[in-house]
Amino acid sequence: MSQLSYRRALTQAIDEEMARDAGVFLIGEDVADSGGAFGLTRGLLAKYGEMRVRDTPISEEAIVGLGIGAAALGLRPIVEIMFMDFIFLAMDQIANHAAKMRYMYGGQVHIPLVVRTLSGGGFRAGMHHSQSLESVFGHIPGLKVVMPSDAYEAKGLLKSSIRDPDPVIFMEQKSLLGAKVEVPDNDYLIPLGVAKVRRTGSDVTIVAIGIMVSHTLQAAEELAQEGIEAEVVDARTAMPIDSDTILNSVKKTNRLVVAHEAPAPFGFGAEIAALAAEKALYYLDAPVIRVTSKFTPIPVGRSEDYILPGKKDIVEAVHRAIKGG
Amino acid sequence: MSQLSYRRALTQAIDEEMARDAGVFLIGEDVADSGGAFGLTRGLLAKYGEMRVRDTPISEEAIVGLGIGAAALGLRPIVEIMFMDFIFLAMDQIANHAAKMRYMYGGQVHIPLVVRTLSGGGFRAGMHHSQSLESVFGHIPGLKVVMPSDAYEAKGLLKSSIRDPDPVIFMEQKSLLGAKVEVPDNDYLIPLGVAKVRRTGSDVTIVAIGIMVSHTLQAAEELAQEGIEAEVVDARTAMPIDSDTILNSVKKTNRLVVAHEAPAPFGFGAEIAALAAEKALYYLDAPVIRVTSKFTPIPVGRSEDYILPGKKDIVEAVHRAIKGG
Amino acid sequence: MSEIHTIDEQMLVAFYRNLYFARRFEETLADMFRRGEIDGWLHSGIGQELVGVILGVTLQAHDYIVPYHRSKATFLARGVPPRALIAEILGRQSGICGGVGGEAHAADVSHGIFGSTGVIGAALPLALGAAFVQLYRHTDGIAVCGFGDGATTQGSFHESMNLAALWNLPIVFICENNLYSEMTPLSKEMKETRIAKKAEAYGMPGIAVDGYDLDATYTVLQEAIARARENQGPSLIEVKTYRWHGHYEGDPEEYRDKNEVEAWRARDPLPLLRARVHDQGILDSQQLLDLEKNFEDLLSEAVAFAKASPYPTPENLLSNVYATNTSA
Amino acid sequence: MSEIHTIDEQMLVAFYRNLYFARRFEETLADMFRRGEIDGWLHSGIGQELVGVILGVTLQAHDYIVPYHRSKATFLARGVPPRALIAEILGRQSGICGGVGGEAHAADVSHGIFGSTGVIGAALPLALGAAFVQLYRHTDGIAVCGFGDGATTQGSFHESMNLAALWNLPIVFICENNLYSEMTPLSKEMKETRIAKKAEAYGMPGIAVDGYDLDATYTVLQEAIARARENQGPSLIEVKTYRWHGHYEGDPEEYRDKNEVEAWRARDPLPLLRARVHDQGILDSQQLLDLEKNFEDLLSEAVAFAKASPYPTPENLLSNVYATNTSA
Ligand SMILES: Cc1ncc(C[n+]2csc(CCOP(=O)(O)OP(=O)(O)O)c2C)c(N)n1
Ligand SMILES: Cc1ncc(C[n+]2csc(CCOP(=O)(O)OP(=O)(O)O)c2C)c(N)n1
Ligand SMILES: [Mg+2]
Ligand SMILES: [Mg+2]
Repeated sequence: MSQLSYRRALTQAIDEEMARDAGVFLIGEDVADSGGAFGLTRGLLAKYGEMRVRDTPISEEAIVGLGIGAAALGLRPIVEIMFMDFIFLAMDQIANHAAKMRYMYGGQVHIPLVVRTLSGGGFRAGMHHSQSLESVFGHIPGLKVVMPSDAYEAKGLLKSSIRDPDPVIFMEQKSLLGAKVEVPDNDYLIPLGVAKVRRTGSDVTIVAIGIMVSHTLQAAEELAQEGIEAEVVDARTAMPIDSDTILNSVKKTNRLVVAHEAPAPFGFGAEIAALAAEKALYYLDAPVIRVTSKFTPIPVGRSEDYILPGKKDIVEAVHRAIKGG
Repeated sequence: MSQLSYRRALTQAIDEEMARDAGVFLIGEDVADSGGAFGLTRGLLAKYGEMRVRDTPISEEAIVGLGIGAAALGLRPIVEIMFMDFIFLAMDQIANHAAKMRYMYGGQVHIPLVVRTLSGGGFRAGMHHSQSLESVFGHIPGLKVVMPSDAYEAKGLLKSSIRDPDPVIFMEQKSLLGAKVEVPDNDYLIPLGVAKVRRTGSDVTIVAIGIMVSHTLQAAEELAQEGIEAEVVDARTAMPIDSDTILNSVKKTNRLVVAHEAPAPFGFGAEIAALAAEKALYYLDAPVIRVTSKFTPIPVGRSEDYILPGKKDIVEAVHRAIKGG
Repeated sequence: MSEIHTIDEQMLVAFYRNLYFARRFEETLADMFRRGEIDGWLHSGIGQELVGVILGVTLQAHDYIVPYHRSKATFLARGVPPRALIAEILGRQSGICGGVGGEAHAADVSHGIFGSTGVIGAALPLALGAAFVQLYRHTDGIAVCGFGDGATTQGSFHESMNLAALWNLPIVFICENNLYSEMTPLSKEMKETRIAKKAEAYGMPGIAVDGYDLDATYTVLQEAIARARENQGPSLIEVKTYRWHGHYEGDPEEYRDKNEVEAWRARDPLPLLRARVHDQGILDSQQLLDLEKNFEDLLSEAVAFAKASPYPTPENLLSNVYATNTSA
Repeated sequence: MSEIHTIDEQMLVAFYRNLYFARRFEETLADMFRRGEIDGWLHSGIGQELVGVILGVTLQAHDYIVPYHRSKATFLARGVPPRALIAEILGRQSGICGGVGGEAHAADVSHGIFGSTGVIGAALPLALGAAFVQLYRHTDGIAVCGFGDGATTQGSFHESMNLAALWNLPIVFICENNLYSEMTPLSKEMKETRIAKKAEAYGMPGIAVDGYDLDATYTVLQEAIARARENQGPSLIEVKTYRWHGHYEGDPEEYRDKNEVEAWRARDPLPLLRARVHDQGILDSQQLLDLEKNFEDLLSEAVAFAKASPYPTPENLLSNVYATNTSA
């Protein structure tokens, strides 16, 4: 057990899985020689060689397609898309092929593909380097979507994603790269589709995902000082959704706030609010509140701070939820 | 006023707008010489010539990009993507460029682009020719998403979409192509973002979109015979969402069912349910129920009938809503 | 292309058998479609069977084929049971994909066939994966990827050709250039219509061949396959061919001249090959008739089997979305 | 390329002024970045200014440029006010995009500059639109689209080149081949590294030129521009050039040899051009110094202006998502 950054936890997860399974390989732009645009894959080329760690041209569609084909035929590819915003270039391969291939071939193949990609704000690099697109992928049957909220989660979830038989969109939270927590040096897995109660509380449930989990935990501390005890659920995966854990918490606290970095319409919060309205309506004592980015593209520079949600927004949302609307 | 098919209403809308505005042009695969894979653009080449009605190679990304560029610089392109499933190939152009360009250039440009595309089931052609992707586009700030529910709607909404200064994803409902209703021969517009109450009722609100509107209207007739009066709201556009009309209806009937053809998670129903849970919670007497396709790719052939939702599912959902869960 | 490779007797018979059967298979399906016995669409490969036959017969069992979308001939020549292929096209449980994929999305991984898709152009990146797997596993297997002229204007064609050449993947790209993309003639798809020439942009050999000339096509394919197998790199083969039927069955075909269709039909490789097998004394008339009769029986049996097969059950239709038991 | 076009004195001065200023502009930004005065990233175009300068100076007002992503030189040479460009890069309200787009997404449609994007390769389809508008309106205007070597492996490159040639669009594609795509050398991007040659696949002329040779580059560009303007069709120009700084400011540059950088720096076209303007007696030393001094003042003023400008307000940041007053 040692303090490890999110960045290094990711490297460690890939490293361990590559050591464990000779079918795991990694391709992407600048992942090999230079160890990744953000150093996430440093050292892997030297350790595993050119067949298993490969730089690619800028051809998002082809490299994801290659990954799908290789996955269908028995390997375990990890394809890096440098920024999630560029994943749209591979959208047909992901949404029409990775997601549907197992189904359309009647179960003849698995697609144990991981598409790793940096998502969210934090680099202040604007609309083409900052998006969080979990709900776009969560809507497509056949895909799983993972958003680790700290280094511990990152390692355990990435290892599970690599071993998973289904295609996983793995969203690495840009603004967490440097953040450290205790991370076991050994092998451990965190199952996909199981949310985690990060803090118990009785007054309100806050379901958060990705980077919003840390903001939420901080908000919860602040709220506790006012005497409001929030239960914080880290959803971990946007698909599958662990509705049991979420609904049980809502049934206990009778209030629900959902926090994510993507914009509200058709977002993760919509789905969670809908779940509650469908399956826990009679338990809700107050309107469900969504804490999200504003419904705009993400501007460059410090302007992003205004558009993206933060601790303050969560605190305010809880106040509204407690007041009842 | 005459009985017109959905198909011909679309042709008429394009024709009238091309006659009205010399900046309107139409490109797509097989739209010119052969009048469209489904005859939707028949006659337009002869009338408007090769500069304004053009066949393209199979290059979805390039033709949408061309449309965005031309729109930004003052023309009014209509780009046809033969089946909505192929729109993923142009996803970067649509989601990163059409949607964001006005914002990222600080308002210097408009993007009066219409991407017309056939969506939904009905041809039994399987997972790559049947999807409804409104929520994927509705989630991206900057886009509008239109889903006309009959021929009258199709003409008025398409004309508005063509005149609209913003990029519009216009989803033509495949299974309605042959369906006829009364359609005025003259010029009329239906504003984007204004839902329409298609039937009034006091017992339950059913918000439906696209093809599900007709199923819903039929379901409502059936329900009326049991003495259940459903209010049917045709949402018309998945973005913008006319929350006033929807919420007013919910506040009146105190029950909400949402019906769409896409799968549930992160779908249109999630957003409407979330709206209700946020803004009309205290009016809800029963859980919100979503009527959607099953969460699978769409199989070929008649198997699609099992996966896609229909009248029966709506009737059942209303029964559940009336019973209160 | 160097000199023409000789086709031995055994292979000649195999080609004939498979070409004949593929043709009758296509005709049978077209008839069924006309009679309303097929849901959705049918895209006939009639007139274009030869390439698929050569590939199916000559490739090795551990090679992968990502099939050209009309190429039922490939499936059959690779040994996919006709009954299971028809059942798939009819959307029946006993189909090779359990009746869920249908004509456009049929695959049979046990016969090395995979990567079919309803999205034109999307097959090429998938095929890279198949070739990469061969490389990764140090096999001498290869991947073959078929597609039409229309696919060559997709971005995926470019990215895939580039990556295949750059990584020296063991793959053969086979473009069946039938002069049309749906209703659009080649001249409206691209200015440079010599598709084989496009390979130069990637540092890859590109060879055009008359797809109605068995010996030439066989030779070109064998050389490209050998190149890939010996790790000398990928190739692009442009096979000039023609579809006799419309883009889909029922296509009014207003966009082309009947004479053009007739000119190609007149060059049909099937009777030529039959005559050759006969004239070379490999099979006599009676043997040919027996063989053909056998195939008719096989076909009738396959159709009957498929028609009698049940449609997928709700349980079938809810399976295989995920490998794990995930529900949304 | 036919014979070298002569650059007249006036144009030579214009080139010098703009090249000098572009260089100083780049240097100033790099310094500011080092001092932490710029949020996000900075992608220096230092060493590659010449092409952008030639384009900015020689294109007509009604031509459109979709700029190469490092080409601040294009913006300046086209007349975009330096203060407004710096303000944009600093994310200020007074920037050309109101401070919302920033370096990577800056455009100034009033100066015919549009289509910049943070997505490599996405500019090309957008540029088709600009060329199409010229055709549609029967102007003699053209579109020019700049991009790097890295963009040529994107599907969008292929689709755009094909469509431009097929439709005979008035466009010039300019690939600034600086031998790297981020940290990846050309040889790992593509097997066929002669980018100009790729034009043949589209039936389009492709010409490579030394981007540090003013006369050669000028000539090649003028010919391609004239071709497009006279409706003779698009061209692809491969400009061989080099970036002196890292991919982004702060890049450790472990992937390349210092000597390679030095070799290119030694060929810097700026002092050569200065000497030429001087030696031809167009401007004397004092005039050159005055001019350079003026630019320093202009730059200081521009920086001061930008720094003093406010950031966008919440109201600004919520505007322009839609042209109509739509709220989600
Ligand atoms: C991405 C995409 N765009 C459009 C279509 C519709 N479509 C189906 S087949 C076809 C033509 C394909 O032409 P080609 O590749 O030459 O093959 P052919 O049908 O001639 O054998 C088109 C445009 C599609 N299936 N996928
Ligand atoms: C679609 C996409 N993929 C990856 C990136 C990350 N990226 C930014 S610049 C760059 C290299 C571009 O190389 P090139 O086109 O040669 O231009 P250069 O930077 O060398 O001028 C990459 C890979 C991106 N911006 N967009
Ligand atoms: Mg074809
Ligand atoms: Mg470069």
